[in-house]
Amino acid sequence: MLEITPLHYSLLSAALFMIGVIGVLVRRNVIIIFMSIELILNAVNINLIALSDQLQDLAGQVFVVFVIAVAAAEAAVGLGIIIAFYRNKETVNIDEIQIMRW
Amino acid sequence: MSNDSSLLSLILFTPLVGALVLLFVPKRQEDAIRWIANVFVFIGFLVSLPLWFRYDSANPEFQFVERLPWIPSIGAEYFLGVDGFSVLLILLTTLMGVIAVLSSWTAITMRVKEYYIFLLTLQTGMLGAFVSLDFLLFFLFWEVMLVPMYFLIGIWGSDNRLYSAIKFFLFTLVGSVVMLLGILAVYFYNYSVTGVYTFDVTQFHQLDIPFDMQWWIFLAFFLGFAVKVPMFPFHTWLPDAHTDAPTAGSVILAAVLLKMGTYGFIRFSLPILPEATIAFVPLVAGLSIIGIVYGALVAMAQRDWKRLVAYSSVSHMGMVMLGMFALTPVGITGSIVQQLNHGISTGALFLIVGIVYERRHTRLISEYGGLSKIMPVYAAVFLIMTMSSIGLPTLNGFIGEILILQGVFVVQKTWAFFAASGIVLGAAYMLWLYQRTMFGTVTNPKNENLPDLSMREFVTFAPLLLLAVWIGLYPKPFLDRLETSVDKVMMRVDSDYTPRFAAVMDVDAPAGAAGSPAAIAANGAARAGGLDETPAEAVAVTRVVAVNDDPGGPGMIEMPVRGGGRRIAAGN
Amino acid sequence: MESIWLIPLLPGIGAAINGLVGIRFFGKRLAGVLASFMMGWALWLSFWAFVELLGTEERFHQVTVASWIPPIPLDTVDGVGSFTVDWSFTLDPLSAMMALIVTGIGFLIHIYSIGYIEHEPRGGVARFFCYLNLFCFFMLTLVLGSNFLVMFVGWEGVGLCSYLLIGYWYHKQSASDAGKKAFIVNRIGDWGFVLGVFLVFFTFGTLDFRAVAEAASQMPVETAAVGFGVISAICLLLFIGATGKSAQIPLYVWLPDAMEGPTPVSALIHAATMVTAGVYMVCRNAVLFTHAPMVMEIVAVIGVLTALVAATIGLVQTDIKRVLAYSTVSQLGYMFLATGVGAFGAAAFHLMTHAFFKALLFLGSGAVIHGMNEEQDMRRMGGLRQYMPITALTMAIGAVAIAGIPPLSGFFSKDEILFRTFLHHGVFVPDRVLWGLGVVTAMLTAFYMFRLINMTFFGAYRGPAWGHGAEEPGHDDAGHGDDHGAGHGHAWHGPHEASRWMTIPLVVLAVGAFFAGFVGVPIAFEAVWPWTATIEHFLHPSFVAQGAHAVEEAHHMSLLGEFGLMGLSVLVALGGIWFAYRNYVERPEAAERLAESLAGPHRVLTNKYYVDELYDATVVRGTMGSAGGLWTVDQRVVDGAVNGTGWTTIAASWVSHILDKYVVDGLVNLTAWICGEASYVFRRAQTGLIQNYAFVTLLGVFAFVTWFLVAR
Amino acid sequence: MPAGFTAADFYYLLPELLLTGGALLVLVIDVVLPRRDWATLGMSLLTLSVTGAAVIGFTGVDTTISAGLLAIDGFATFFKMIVIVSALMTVLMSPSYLRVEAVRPGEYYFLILCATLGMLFMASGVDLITLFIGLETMAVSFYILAGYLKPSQRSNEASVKYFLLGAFSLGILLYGMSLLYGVTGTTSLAGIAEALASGERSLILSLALVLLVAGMGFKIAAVPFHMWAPDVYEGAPTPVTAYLSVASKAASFAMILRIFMEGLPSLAADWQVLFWVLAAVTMTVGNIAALTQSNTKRMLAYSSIAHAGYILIGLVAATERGVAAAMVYLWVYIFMQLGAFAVVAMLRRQDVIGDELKDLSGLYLRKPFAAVAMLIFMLSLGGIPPTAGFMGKLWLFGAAIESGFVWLAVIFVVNSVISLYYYYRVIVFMWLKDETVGSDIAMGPAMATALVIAVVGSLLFGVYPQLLFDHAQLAADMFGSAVSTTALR
Repeated sequence: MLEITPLHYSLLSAALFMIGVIGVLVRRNVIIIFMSIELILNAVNINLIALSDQLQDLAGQVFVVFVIAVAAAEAAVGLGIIIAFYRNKETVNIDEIQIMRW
Repeated sequence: MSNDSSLLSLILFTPLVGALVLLFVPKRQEDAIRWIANVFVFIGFLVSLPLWFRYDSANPEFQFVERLPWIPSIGAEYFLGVDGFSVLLILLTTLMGVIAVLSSWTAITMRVKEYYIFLLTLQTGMLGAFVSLDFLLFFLFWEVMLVPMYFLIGIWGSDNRLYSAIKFFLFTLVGSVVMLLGILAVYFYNYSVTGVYTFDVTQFHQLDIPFDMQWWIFLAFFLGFAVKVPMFPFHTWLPDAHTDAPTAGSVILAAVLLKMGTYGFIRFSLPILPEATIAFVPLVAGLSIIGIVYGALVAMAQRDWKRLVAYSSVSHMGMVMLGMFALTPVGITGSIVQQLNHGISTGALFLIVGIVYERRHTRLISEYGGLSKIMPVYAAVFLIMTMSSIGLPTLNGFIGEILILQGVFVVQKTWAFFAASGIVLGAAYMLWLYQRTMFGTVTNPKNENLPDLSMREFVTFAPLLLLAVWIGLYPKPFLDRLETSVDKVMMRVDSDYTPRFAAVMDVDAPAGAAGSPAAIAANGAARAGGLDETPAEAVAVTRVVAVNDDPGGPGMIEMPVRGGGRRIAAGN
Repeated sequence: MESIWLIPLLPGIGAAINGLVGIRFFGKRLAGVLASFMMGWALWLSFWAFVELLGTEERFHQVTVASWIPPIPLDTVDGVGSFTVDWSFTLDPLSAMMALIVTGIGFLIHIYSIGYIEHEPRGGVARFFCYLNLFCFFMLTLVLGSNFLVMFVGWEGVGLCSYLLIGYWYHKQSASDAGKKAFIVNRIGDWGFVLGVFLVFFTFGTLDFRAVAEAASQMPVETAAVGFGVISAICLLLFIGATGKSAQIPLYVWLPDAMEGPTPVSALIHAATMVTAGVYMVCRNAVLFTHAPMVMEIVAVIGVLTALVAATIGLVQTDIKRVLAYSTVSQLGYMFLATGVGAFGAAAFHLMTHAFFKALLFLGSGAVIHGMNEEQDMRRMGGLRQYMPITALTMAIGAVAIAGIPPLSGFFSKDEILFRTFLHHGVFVPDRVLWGLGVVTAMLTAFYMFRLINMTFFGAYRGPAWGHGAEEPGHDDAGHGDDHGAGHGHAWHGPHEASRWMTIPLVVLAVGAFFAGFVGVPIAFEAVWPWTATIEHFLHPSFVAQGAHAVEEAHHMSLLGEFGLMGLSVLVALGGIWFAYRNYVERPEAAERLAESLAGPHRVLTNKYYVDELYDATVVRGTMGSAGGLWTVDQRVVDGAVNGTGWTTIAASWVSHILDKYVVDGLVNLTAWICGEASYVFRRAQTGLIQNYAFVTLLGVFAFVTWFLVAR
Repeated sequence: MPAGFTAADFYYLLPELLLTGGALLVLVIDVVLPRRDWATLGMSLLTLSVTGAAVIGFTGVDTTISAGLLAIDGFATFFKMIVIVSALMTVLMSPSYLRVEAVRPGEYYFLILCATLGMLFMASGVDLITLFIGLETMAVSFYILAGYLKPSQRSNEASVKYFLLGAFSLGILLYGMSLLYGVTGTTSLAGIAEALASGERSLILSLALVLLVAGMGFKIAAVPFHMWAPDVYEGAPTPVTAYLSVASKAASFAMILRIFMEGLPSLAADWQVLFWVLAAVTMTVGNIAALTQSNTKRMLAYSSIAHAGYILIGLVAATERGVAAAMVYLWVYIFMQLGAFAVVAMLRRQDVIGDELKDLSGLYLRKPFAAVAMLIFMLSLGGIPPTAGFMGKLWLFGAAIESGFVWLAVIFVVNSVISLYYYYRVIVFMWLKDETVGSDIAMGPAMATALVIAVVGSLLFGVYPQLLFDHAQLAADMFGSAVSTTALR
């Protein structure tokens, strides 16, 4: 029977992190990109929880609570920003966000 | 020693106060602005005069010292003081300031207020560099100068002014920031040796920095100073800056700003980094000689009057550098005198160009010709200044050149051989210029009604003419004031050198240690007690030849010293 | 004697007054009189100084006025010396004589100038006298200065005045060109001179003439066996200076051009005084030079070659002043020949006599030019003796003197030189060669001088016709002296004698040229003239180091031999004169025919001036050919070389200019350009796309991680 | 780590509490007095002043509160003052700008104060969690502020960019923190330092280090994590840009210094190299990219990137002098950078956006004082004495040389010269060109006050920097050197 070690959690976390990163890099919809970022944050959370468990230290879990809270705040603000943007531009395609360059 | 505790500050800040006063004068009151600027700069000159009379040329210490804490946490101080070099250069600066401001009366018609503010600020910056004995303070003033000069060129310059101004600025800035690195290296080295954070230059003068480090620091300093001098191949900013600057800007640039570089060498590079200096002599001398010949040749090819004079500066400053790096007392003395001379004659030559430029708005030599007939006084002044520039005996240029070349000759004959060719080339391009502009018939109808020098214009030249003749005929007062300062530098670069003021040194000091900084300090302490008793002792002590009662330096001791002089470079 | 410093100062003051006040306010006459008065005063002082000097035992007096450069330690060959220079003046026989010459001749020329310059505008006159006085100031400083640097003050100063005076008519391109050329060529010499001075200090630790001489006398003579030592180097460098100042090969090219200046200037500066400064300087350093026999030989060779070449060129000149100019170069060559063979006394003697007769000749030519309304071409003169008898007579005396006909002054001095050359044993040059060349030159001298006299004063008048106011004299040969300023607009009334201001100096000089030689009668005449070699004995102390009062070595030769040599030189001179007489006065038509047959029909009488040229050619044949060739050489090669050098310099300067503009400065601008381009690249990287930005961020992370994994 | 809170904790939190209260009051006032712009402005200024006074009151205190989550020490005080002064100046330069843009100021001031609050926590946090909280409080406020001009597409876009990239970088940073937590078993910086004191290394640690550097590098806009900066700076409202470029950078530097100097000194050899490269690349790219910009705000953005590179030198040196140098520089930086942005903000009029270089043309004719002020800011940014910028650079130079990083110093030198070129372009437009565009420029009293503060600060600390140096030195001394000073070779 396979034992689930903290290493597995870490690998899961790393995989999730990479998925999130790739999502950020390749998706075109701003909302989905934002969700990819949430994935990254969740990767962090998994990592922290696993480590907290391994270290038998509560700080990691406290950290996770804060990360979740902040992620929620960010989600709120972020969606607001995206809506504001959408109102002006009528699109959430990331390739069209390039008035300012050079 | 008669030290007024705040004379130097007074000299330093008079122009700045003038600039501040001008800030509050309404822009439209142009004449009032002119008067105020002239008055302040003239007061600045007057307050600097006591330096000439009260400077004690027998005292090897820095004089008129002012010392206040400035940034204690890094050991920077408001530390002012002068020696022979700086006294002469300060006087040159204040005088040229008066002339530059006076010469701008009719030349500047737009943005008058800002113009004079910048000019006066510039004046303070330059004076500050000459009086600072704190390296950081020096650097501060050194950089401060750039900004007003940038504006003088950039706003009131001619055609290509933006390019020239930024070139001037960035070029000199590259050098000076690299120099700052060198300064900090010395600073930290001093800390590692003494455990004290200080930018005190007199303290740095006593350091024995390891050679490798000296080498690098010298390079850093060299870049900073050589750009300012300017030495070949760092000179290309100069013709542009000169050509496009307004007349007063060119005058100040040539007469004073370029001296910053050479002053930096003599004040910092030589005494702080003596071994590296000796190691770099061939390089510097080589570049100087190239500069002399190259500057002269390029000058000859110029069609632009001002540019020609600018290139002649390159040539002359090469001479100054060569004299300094001969590392002989005669060479160094000549080098300083030549700095004054260059200030006087090249400053005057720029004024001369400025006068016709103001009348005709062109600097092309081909536009002129036959001016002798129309403007005889002008032609006469130009002639005298040309002769001064090419080193005609009885005029100032000669004294400097002969001292430099003689000083160089005993070190390395081939250098003198090539450098002296500058004499021929100098005559060639200057006389050709003179011929093309002054002689011949008036071919250009626009020149026919040019007015001769006005009274005001003549007044700007009068002091320069006077000085040219004075230094040419009787340079002794100037040379006397340099004596102890030159000796102090020499003692650093040549450990066997016996200074002339050794005669008035402490009786107990052993002959070998006479040159050591400690001995100077001891001597300084002894002298602080009273000057009057020392000559008597001195006569008893060593080889005193004659007590000279020149009014410039009462009680000055002259003594031609004979002894084992060390040859600096490969002289035969 | 204490006030010898006043001697130079007086003309200096005169110059200052005329320069500062005179140009604005003085009348023509006042400016001239003031300047002349100052010169007269200086002459008076010189005279009394001379008398006082005769009264002293030591025959040496030095006055230090002030310290110029205070002592500064400086390394010399033996340890640390002290570089110091004083404003000090020396009166010794040599300088006393020179001071007398300069003030004396100078005074006369000042007076002459009052007449000569009176057509110039008012300010111009004052300017002229200002320059002239200034010149005398510098010349006297040069002569009286007791160290190298004070001498150099005068040395350069006279150069300046020469520049100013040659270019006096600065509106003329040729005049200002000539002035510039003179100054620059002189500067090339000065370059050698200052290096020599530096070496003097480095070697002896002093610049005082007397001290140097003393020190040098302690050193071994640098014969060929000893080798080319430091004294030889000094002498060679100093001599380079002398070739510039005294117009010797290869730096003589400026002098003929210098004739663009007003004639009194040519007389004073380019004949009597300034150009002899080189000779004076060599004499002044006689001790040094005698210690460098190899350099002496060079001096002698250069001297005699210059003498010969200049004389041959002088044969074909048609411009009256140019003939005299080449003659001056030639005579200076003689003087250098004399110094080169060690006859410093003879050199100084010839210098003095030359000053008299050459000044006379120049002033005479000035009177002619003046009388001919600024005509300088001898081909347009002829028969002038009837119009200007005093000028003709005095000039003839001058010509006889320079030709070396006894008992006029030139004979004695030139003969002394030739005699000493005859006796000289050279280092490299075979004996008698120098002498032989000298004799040939003597003959040429006599010929061209009498050619000048004959063409000018004898024969038929060939000049332009003159009317009574309306008719302007024809000037189809442009380039000579037409348009000398505003003062010459007056109508010309034919050749005429000059005013008293001008003739009186001529007469005085003629007297001088006649009798001056009697101070240096050869010893051979002891039987008939008890005061032989007076001047040489008088000058002798100046040529030896202090304390070395050994009697000059006797130059032994049989009386017969000595008289034989004298006879020969007189004969040669007479031969030259006869040749000139035969071809220019007696049978000009015959010579014309000769010319026709020899030179071919195409060169026959197309142009009457041209005929004269051809006439000359046919008469003097081979000499003519070589002379013409040399003239060409002078124009094309030597002068060409000078111009070529000038051209090369200018070319070099342009190359440097281009280099500066495109390479040195180019590098600077290139840096700026690179920064600008890089900036553009960085800007393009900023695409505005969020995912690109994120990607770059990740790239950075990966780069760092990789670096950490690989490198650490 | 004693459990529970004490009264002392709240006492030492006084500035933060005051600020929070004040911020809330601003919101209240905005609702109560809807058309009274001056009221919210006054309240914000009052709040900031009181907070500042409270911070100053804790000068000389050196303690840890809230169970080791926050430190009240000289370092924190120093950075808090930086943040508060910049907030003050930002508020002062805002009213006229907001009026032209026609937006409600109440929430704006509230958000500014919130961001300030976050920064105060960044300055005093000594635990990864507090630092993270502070960072996010600041960041979220800025996300909103950047997009505060709702009708403006540029503002929207800036906001979106900042938000997405910020969140992304936050992820990276957090991942690094989690790894660090895993290696050391604690989130407290002191604990981390203790755990790593043995000097053991692992791959995970290196990875954590790089991720931390990347995450923080994003906040200070270090190359290559800088890409967001120019776009966001250009698009955000000018006062926000000003505040963003100064205060957020200062607070981030405070955080970086805390983490690396206090938490990871044993890894100094590693991160010194990282930061060396980062510093060199950052200043070079920043300066060179700025050379050809024609938009003032964008140019200042690149300039701000370059300045981050300069300040990193202090970190590279990793000595007390280095830290002090970075602190000094950040302090003087607020005056010159905020001043420059204030002038740009002033140029915003109904008919002119005012952020192009050519909009500066002829400024000396219209507003001589503004032109002089801008001149001083540019000189100061370029590091020309006697301005404060020079003194800042001097310290950085000194730090680099003292620690033996001569080549970095040389790169620094070359960069400061390059930078002068584009600062001078600004001067050229202001002083050497005469054409003026658009309507007259108005300068309200608030703006004038902001400019005066900036000018005085830029000059005072250039001529007499002693006061500043003392404080910086004192604050930096608590770190000690992360490395032994390599004596000059």
